[in-house]
Amino acid sequence: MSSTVKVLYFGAALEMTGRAEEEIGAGDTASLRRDILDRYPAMKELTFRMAVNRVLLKEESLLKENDIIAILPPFEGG
Amino acid sequence: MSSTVKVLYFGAALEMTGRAEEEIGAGDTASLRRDILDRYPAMKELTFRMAVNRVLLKEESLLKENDIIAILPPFEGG
Amino acid sequence: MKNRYLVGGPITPLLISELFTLGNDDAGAGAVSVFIGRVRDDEVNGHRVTAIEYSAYSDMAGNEVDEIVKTVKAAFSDVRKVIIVHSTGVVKAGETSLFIMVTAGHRDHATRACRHTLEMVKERLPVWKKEIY
Amino acid sequence: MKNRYLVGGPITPLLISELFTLGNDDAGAGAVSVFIGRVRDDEVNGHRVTAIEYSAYSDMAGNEVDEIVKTVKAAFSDVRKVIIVHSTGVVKAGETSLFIMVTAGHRDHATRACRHTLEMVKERLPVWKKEIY
Repeated sequence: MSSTVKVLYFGAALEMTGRAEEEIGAGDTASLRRDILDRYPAMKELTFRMAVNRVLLKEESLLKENDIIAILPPFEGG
Repeated sequence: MSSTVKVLYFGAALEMTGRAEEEIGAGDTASLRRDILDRYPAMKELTFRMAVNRVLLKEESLLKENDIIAILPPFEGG
Repeated sequence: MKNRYLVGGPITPLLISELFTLGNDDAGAGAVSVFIGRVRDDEVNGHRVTAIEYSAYSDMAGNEVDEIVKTVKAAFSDVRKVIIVHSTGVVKAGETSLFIMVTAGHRDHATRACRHTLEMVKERLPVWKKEIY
Repeated sequence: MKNRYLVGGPITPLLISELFTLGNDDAGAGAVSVFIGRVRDDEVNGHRVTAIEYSAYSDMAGNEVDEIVKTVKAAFSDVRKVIIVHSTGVVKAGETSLFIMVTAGHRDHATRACRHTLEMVKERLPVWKKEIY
């Protein structure tokens, strides 16, 4: 079962995708990750984590309609 | 041989002696220390170091005319 | 709440002065430890950095800052206040992009907690940078 | 030279702002670590401290500060600037009596050198205090 989620791209991910956000249909975080790498092969070079609804993802999980998924390259603050 | 030196009292030493400075005749730092404890027996309760001409004393040494000796209780800055 | 810990552009000397006063009302805080991070004019591949443009996931940053503050206060019992501010947008070389202030009763927890906060900010704050030459 | 590192009365917010600017001309100093010591309103034997009166051997303090700065710079090679200011005279509870600022290229030496400077100040600066109730 697939839900439409909002995906946000930050840092190098934003530069590689050329977009800050888009909507994608996905059933869980693992399939979403595969879908994103299919759309933007350059991102295979990038280490990134995901946050679901502002919380850092610790293990793959199911997605529901309107979830907000952030693609987070390594942080560089400070 | 005795020289006249200037002795400065700081912190608790100033409170115990009731004076900021005085001149004392002394040949070396060890005899000066004994002399001070004779004059101000209350200072036997006090741990203190000495500086000769602004440099912390590391070992007993001879004194010469007009040396400036500071009596330094434990530092409390910060 | 949103963007409370993020400011657009550099953290100015005026803002730093203001942030300092946040600890002034607490006469039990004998020790204040501050860390200020600035943009360095590094040379990278023969080019001099003139500025850094920071971006942040601001919706997430607030939560992370709250978690950092909670963790630091739990780890260092003498700590009284923890303040974290990070820049977004363009910050020129020599300007300040990060301000951390920790107040505590005594120096040991103030200095160690400030360093710990700094490491957690590096590790957890969702901020990215882009050098401008 | 004399009394260069000692100020009469509290280190005011204005002076702190001015001391901060001493590091501003160095765009290679990416990290600034500051420690501020304040008079605490402690209760001692049932009496509340309202102020501390500091005294110093000012003729010796300048030398000691120079030695501290030299030692810290030798121990932490990334350090660029070390500033130490201590109050003499009466400083009220809540007011600042000690300011230390260390600038460095990066955070590790800045924070460690600041703490090391603080410990050396406690150990070597010829300053004494007297609580006022």
